[in-house]
Amino acid sequence: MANLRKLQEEIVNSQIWKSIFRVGIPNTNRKRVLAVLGSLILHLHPVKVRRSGVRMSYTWCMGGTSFFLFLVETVTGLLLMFYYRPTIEYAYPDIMDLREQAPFGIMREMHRWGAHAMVIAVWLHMFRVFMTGSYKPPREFNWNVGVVLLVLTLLLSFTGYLLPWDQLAIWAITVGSNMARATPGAGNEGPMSGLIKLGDVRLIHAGDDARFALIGGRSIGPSTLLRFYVLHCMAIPLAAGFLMAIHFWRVRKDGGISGPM
Amino acid sequence: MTFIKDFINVLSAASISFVLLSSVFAFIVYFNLFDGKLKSKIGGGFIGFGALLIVAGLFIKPLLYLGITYFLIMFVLAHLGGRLWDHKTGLWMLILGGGFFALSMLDGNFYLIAAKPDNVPIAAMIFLLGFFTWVALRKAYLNDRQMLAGGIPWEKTESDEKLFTWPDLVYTEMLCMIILTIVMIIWSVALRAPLEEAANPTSSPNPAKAPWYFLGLQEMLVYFDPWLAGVVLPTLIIVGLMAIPYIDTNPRGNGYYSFRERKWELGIFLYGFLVLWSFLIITGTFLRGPNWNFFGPYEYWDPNKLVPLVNVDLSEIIWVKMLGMPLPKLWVIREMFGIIFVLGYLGLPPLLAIGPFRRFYQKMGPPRYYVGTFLFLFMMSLPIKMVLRWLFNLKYIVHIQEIFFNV
Amino acid sequence: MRTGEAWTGEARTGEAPVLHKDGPNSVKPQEPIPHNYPMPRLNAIFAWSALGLLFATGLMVAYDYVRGWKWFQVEFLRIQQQRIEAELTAAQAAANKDQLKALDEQIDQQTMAIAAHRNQYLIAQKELDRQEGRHYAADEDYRFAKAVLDAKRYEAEAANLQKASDRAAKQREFEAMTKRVNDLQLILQQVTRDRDAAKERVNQWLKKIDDAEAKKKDLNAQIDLLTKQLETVDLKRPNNLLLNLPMLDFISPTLKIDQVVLPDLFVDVNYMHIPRVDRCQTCHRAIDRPGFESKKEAARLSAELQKKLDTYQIAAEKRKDTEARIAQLKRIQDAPEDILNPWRTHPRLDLFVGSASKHPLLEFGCTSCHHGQDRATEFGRAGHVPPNPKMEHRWKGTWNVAHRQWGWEENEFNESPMFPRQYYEAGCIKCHSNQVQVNTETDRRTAPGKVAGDDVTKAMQTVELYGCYACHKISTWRFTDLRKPGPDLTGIAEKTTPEWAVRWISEPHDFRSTTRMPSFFYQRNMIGPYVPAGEKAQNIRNQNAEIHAIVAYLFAKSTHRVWQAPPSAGDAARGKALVESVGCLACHVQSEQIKDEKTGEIRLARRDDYPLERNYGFNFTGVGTKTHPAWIYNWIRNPKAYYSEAPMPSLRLTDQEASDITAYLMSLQKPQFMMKRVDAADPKAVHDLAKGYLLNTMSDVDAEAKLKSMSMNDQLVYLGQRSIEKYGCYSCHNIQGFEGLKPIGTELTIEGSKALHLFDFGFVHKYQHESGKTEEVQHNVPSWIYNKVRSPRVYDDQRAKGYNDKLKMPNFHLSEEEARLITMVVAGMTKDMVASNRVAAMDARNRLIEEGRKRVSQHNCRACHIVDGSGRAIAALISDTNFLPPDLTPEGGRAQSPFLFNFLKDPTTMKIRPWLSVRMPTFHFDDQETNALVAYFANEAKAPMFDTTRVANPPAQNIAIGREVFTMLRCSQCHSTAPVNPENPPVPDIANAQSLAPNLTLARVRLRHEWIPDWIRRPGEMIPSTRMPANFPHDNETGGFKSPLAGAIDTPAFATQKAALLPYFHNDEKELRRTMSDAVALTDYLRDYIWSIGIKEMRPAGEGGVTVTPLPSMPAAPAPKTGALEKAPRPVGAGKALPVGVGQAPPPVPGFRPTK
Amino acid sequence: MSEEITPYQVVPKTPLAGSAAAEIRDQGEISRRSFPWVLTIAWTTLSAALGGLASILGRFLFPNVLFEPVQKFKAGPPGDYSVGEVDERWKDKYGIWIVRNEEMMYALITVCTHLGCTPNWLPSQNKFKCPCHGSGYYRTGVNFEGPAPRPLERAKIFIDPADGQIVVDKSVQFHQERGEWTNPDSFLKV
Repeated sequence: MANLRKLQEEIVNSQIWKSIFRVGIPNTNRKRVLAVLGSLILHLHPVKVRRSGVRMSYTWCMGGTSFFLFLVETVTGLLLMFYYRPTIEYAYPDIMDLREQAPFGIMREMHRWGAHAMVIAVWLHMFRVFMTGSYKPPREFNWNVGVVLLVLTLLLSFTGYLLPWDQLAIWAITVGSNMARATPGAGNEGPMSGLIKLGDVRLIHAGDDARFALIGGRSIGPSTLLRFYVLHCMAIPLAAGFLMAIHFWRVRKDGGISGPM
Repeated sequence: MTFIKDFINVLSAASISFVLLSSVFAFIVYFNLFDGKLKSKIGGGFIGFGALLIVAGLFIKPLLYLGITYFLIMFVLAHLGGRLWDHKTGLWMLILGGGFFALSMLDGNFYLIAAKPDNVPIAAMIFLLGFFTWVALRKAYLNDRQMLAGGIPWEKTESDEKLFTWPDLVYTEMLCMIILTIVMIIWSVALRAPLEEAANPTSSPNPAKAPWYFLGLQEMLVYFDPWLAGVVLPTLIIVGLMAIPYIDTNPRGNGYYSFRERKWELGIFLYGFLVLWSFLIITGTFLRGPNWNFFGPYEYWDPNKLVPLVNVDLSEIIWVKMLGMPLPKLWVIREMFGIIFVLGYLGLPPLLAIGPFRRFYQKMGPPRYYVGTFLFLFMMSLPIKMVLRWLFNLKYIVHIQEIFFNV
Repeated sequence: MRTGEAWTGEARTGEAPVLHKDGPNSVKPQEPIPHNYPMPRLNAIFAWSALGLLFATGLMVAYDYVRGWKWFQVEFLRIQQQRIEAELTAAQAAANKDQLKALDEQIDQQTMAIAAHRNQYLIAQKELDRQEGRHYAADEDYRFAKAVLDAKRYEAEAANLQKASDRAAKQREFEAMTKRVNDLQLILQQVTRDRDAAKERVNQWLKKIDDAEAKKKDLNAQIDLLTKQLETVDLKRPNNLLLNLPMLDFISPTLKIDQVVLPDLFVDVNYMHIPRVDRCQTCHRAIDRPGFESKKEAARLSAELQKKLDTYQIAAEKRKDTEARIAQLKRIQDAPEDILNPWRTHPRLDLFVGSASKHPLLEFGCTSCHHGQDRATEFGRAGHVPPNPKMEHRWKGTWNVAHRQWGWEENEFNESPMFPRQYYEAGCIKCHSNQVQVNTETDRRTAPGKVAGDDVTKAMQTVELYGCYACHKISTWRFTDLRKPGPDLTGIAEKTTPEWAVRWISEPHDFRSTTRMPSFFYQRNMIGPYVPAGEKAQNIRNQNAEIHAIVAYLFAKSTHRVWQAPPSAGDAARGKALVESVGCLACHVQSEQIKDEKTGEIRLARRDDYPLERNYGFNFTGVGTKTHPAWIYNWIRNPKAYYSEAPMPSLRLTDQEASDITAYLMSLQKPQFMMKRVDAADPKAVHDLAKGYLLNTMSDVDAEAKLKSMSMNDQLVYLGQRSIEKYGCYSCHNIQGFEGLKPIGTELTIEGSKALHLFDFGFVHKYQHESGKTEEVQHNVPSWIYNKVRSPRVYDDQRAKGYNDKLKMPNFHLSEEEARLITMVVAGMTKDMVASNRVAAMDARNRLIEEGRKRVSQHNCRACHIVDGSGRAIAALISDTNFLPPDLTPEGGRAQSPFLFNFLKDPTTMKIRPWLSVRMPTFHFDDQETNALVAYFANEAKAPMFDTTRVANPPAQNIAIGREVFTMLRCSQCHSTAPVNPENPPVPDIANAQSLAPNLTLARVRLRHEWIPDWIRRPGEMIPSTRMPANFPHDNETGGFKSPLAGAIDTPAFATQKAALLPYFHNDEKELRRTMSDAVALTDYLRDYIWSIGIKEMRPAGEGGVTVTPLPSMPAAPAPKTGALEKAPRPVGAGKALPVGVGQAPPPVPGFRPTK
Repeated sequence: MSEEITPYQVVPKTPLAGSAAAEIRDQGEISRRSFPWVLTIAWTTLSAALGGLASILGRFLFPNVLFEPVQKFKAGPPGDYSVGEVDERWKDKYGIWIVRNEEMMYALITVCTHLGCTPNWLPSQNKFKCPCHGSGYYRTGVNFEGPAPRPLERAKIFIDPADGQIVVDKSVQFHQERGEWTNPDSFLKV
């Protein structure tokens, strides 16, 4: 008993421990402050937070959940890239092999369900923020950043939807991407775009309209797969990561987690 | 048993359930505004509406169902009164709903759809939304009562209570992470991610659905052309969301749950978010079957089901049906009425500014007012078009295929 | 009291702060601070959630570790373990204790001996060590020097090349080095010799011990091997446990997934074809390992192998292995429990999966033939399909390896489910679709009983016979450019009467129980149990109307050539005799009565009572009722005159024979058929149906007007045309006005790949088949097809369809077996692709062979002949094998191509077996077709197409020797050598059947030069059923042949011959004896003799057989004004020619009244 | 709405220590400031769980099946190989030299034991020479020059009883320095 306590002391006071956790057990206010200030991850937080900000019943913890799910997606997604090739001949068999033989192919399940959960979490987050009117000054800008993040989340999920390259995937994307066809003035079936002509050559056609730009072809095909893969694994995550940094920083600068102004 | 199922099948038909939800929605949300007098007055209005439905129902069966349910709900709500908010009644109703959902799982057809791995999260979302709406409104209600009694909202009381991030916040966060991880793992073990046969460009599955979070849009596509439902409206949704902080200048209700202080914002937002977005997603997921036909929750998705989907344009209604003459060749003339209608609709804001919305106009000032009402009108165009479709099979108000311009 | 803290975790406020006092054993003062949630509670939650996380992690690991396939591997290991343990105990029991003991003693003694002379031994040992040292050094010197030498050589060369100043020096160095290396080599060799000597000395001591050790090793080899195997198999051994531990099972697990990658047998992922990755053997562990057969299989195999052993079909060096294998199979049969799937060996390792087979596992995998999901590693996902409902129910049982319940459920996402057991051979079609015969003749020779490939071969033959290809386009080589299966109807009026035709169409089976003409009318979806009464009545009226309409159309459009009547009234009795003797019955069956083998009572015949070949021609039953003498007479004399595509050949009947046969056939009457009541077409039905068609193109008013303008008969004819279109009669029959229309049915070329959801199962799960049997429809493609062909209209049950929308496929009344075969073909027609190198029989030779085979099956040669190993249906009718048509298996190697060509075109050019009463008919082959057949025979025997041996002239002395041998072997007992007229040789004494043999003077123009001696040596092997005696029995020692004359030549019996022969051997008796014992030499001499007496030429093919051309066509009789049936019958005098036209009834049959 | 409403006001700023009190009360029951069992358990289990997750990531890196070219192949009957020749026909496809001398055949794996380059067979100098660092091997595969630490490896080679063809199995390798070349599977008596 006592020895255990001694051991604990030993560890906590050892140089190694101290070198990592600058302060010992933060049991004095000063240490508590240092604990937060002294760590890269924690210092996103202010030293002190408004009580309601800690309260589940108030925040529903949805923002944090979204962020955590983003991390989950990053890790599992990264692992999946080991066993996945974004080409029309191998995409499907590779996914199949994740189920049939790959060790811990369950990562795919986690990735997919995580994606669904993230979309929901982000919505609820927005819902809550609106219900507490937390978009009002001085938080207008952060609300906008949030909206963009919401859109990015949807795009992430959308681009990822194609990658298994099964019937579910391509038809969902076909239906989803066909809307771009109707972009006014930019899609080959959009209003007015029929009027954009050179002589009697239509300038906007299936080969060069908004949808083409999105899927890199007249119909879903190899280039779509590759494009979505790149968007899904590089472009959007980077953008989202960057905006998240801003988002968090602003949360703190704008007076902590919501709360009355 | 089967009667209940049929009842629900009919009731959940997009047209009925949508009208029901929209009307009852107002009642539920604005409930905590009512003091006795107002309640009786408005309640009377609602009852009148219900009676109307019943009468119509004598001729059209679905409407009868609608009317009956409508009355039931009204009765329940009126009876519950404020207890919906200040006691856990709402929660109980949710739990009951959950129980009913679980019970429905015994029905083969229901199970087939609801138990699809990809649909599970959406089912979960229904309840999360319900729960959080309730939480929010309840807290709003409590705060409002406090403020009515001259107090201050709960959040304010502790607004200057500060806690140390370490350990309080950090600790809670860690716990959340751990628990979430557990949830994710168990979910993944319990449900296999779906994998269908290899992509095949030549045979499309029936129904071919977009990812579930876009099913709202896909549902809109039934009523609007792609360029509106698929491009313009989504853009406006995003723009609208971003514009909110700049349009809504109401300084109160900032950082705490309150309803009284933000009736309009909340009303509109909830309607848009719950009814126009979430509800449409749920319909698109659970109630749209092969050939995008509508199926009640207990119906079998029969690919051979046939439903007449004949629609007419406004121009046809007016020129052919009313005036009994052929459609004019020139589209400007042909679509004259439609164009006038649309322009008229978009021209409403100034009229409203001097009319009912005068108060807003003065409070917000022209730019805010116009942007706001413009967005609002666009939002409302969806339900309006839906109702028009159901009532008159109206396809297009303006139909200029010459330039793909259809409204 | 504030509401709601119960549901939020907030603590109450407003309590006074209680400052904390240090405890006795506390270290630091804890500053009290406010908390939102009380710490202890958070700590508790933390502890619990941490536990939860740990649990979840474990759960994930378990989930990943427990995989379906592992159960099968564990179970298989258990089976192996039992095996090995049993064998091990047996081996230990058998081990020779005494011998081992003796050896041990030997070792001990020798060690003693060494110990006794220890120092000597040590000296030797030391010496050896020293020598080893020296050798090492010398060797090293040598190697290093050599390396230097290479370098020096290079320097010298380089210097030379660059004309360097010091190149002379370099050259010298190089030479010096060379010398040095040579010296070192000599030294090395010397040292090596010393070393070896030393070693030898040491070995003298050790030798005995080593030998003993070696012996012991041999004795224990078996046991050691088994113990080793046991180690790897026994899962309970700690190391196996360790290797299969959850997180460590990547190091080298004993439970692991096996796969084979097949780059040229593709999987189609719609966008492209990718290599197949089969993992079936992950669970089917023993599939390619002999020794895990089922008991039944083991019995079959051992019998088979034993047979091969006994018939010396196994090479001498392999015999031992084979015996071992048989022993193993015997063990399996005696084993306590039978091995079940999926742990069994593949039943035909000799053809599939086996490494030496034609389809080794590493090259062909499993799913390329069986279909199913490659890559899958779990039962359900692999696409297993239960062959029958019973099994399906078992499979659906919750997972239980012991009871082989797999929790199976149908997986609609699997695009190529496996073929159920009864359709396995459908998998062959993918690569063998351009073959008539999937397996080779040797396959069939070597394996007794059912041979892989026979099923699918027969299946394709069945599809051809029933003419499925006519209505359903099947664009594979096998089913293209085949003739229309049904007879030509452009001249139907010349052949029969409307009365008969109406009855025939409404139910062919009433007329002939074995006919292949399917029933189109009055089927289950028209009058079946599910059709409401009112509708049923209407349907009957409509169907009747359609039938009359079709007949009306056919007769209206028919030609009316006049056929000359038989010159003389024939004798039916003689006719019958002829029919039974000349070979008609090879393709035709005489009556539809048959005696049931089992019950022994007389019943109606079914098609499957006879081999396919005998169903080729129609059944004679009632032919007299169907047609009239003039037509029969002309038809049997020259079928081609009636229509050029007629499959019936000409038997070159004389006028008399023809008349006799006609008389006989006319005597085969079936009056009760014509008495069947048939109503006249209901005008309203006709009107309505016709109008229905008209409405497609015109308005109601116009349609009515048009119909008014038409007479009843015109309406009938119009409706007839439409109905023929509707039912696609023209797909099988030539009909005027329907030339070149595309067939009516769905194309079947890739039917097997059609997605399941595209098959309309209607509402059918269980149904009662026409035969009264209750059938269950499983939800898979083969089952759908099977029930479709069994009962084509069944999927209309309980459907409310318009009259013209109902299913139209006619009912062939297929037996279950026939249905199975047809299903096999249709299910096998998939869109799967394989690389061109995998497609069977694509080389030039095989193409020629297959083209020939296609014709063999088209012309039904197998009805009379055995062609590559199978056929001769006629054998069932001819008891005495001496009078059977010849076996053509070796024909290619036997007959010279020119002869074959002549003979096929015109069999009258040579009568080889004059004693046969069965006639080789004249087929009127054109040159191209004849060539195809000749090429086929030649190529199949790997014999040259054009051989010039006919002009070979043997030296006189060979002939002389040959003649002597000929007499000595008494060949003349059977073979006549008297010159004869090849077209009409004398018939030998039939009574003495033993003496029936071809006249040898015909050999030279007919037989191949190199074939004759070979044949004489081993007739039995070439044609098992031959009467030719084997004069040169097999010699099992040498594998050659014994000669009967070897000793005999010295017997007094042959004194004269010996005397005559000696001169040819320079009077050297030894030489003579040597030759006489040399089978090859003797047979060659015989050949030369036979060659010498042969005629040199034969008549080229004439037009072949008599031909009859129709008399000049008479003006077509006017088409009947009203319904064809209203005409009263007019008697027809037999014998005199009358224009046979519409409205002509057959001779009046007592009691027959044409219906009004 | 039976109960009456008691409006709350801003609570005067007091060191709000409600739950601290609770905490102390709780701890008052168990021996105060005693060793934090709960936390210790929590942390240990957590670290165990995290360890587990980490090792799962590790395991994830080792696939259960490989899509490498087959390790086992048929090399035709022994008659195809002439005595005293180093046969290179399988070098490109399977990375194997088949060497046949008077009394035996063996299969050498074409991987230099130094740093895994592929040596060349130089018939003129009758040796394998590695281009990377000049290691040289005799025809037997024994190294004699350059940095190569040990001889080339031999692959399992045997005759398929079914059809009398040579089978080479690269997955089984024999090292000379371990004295495995005496193993009957490492060569073929001819």
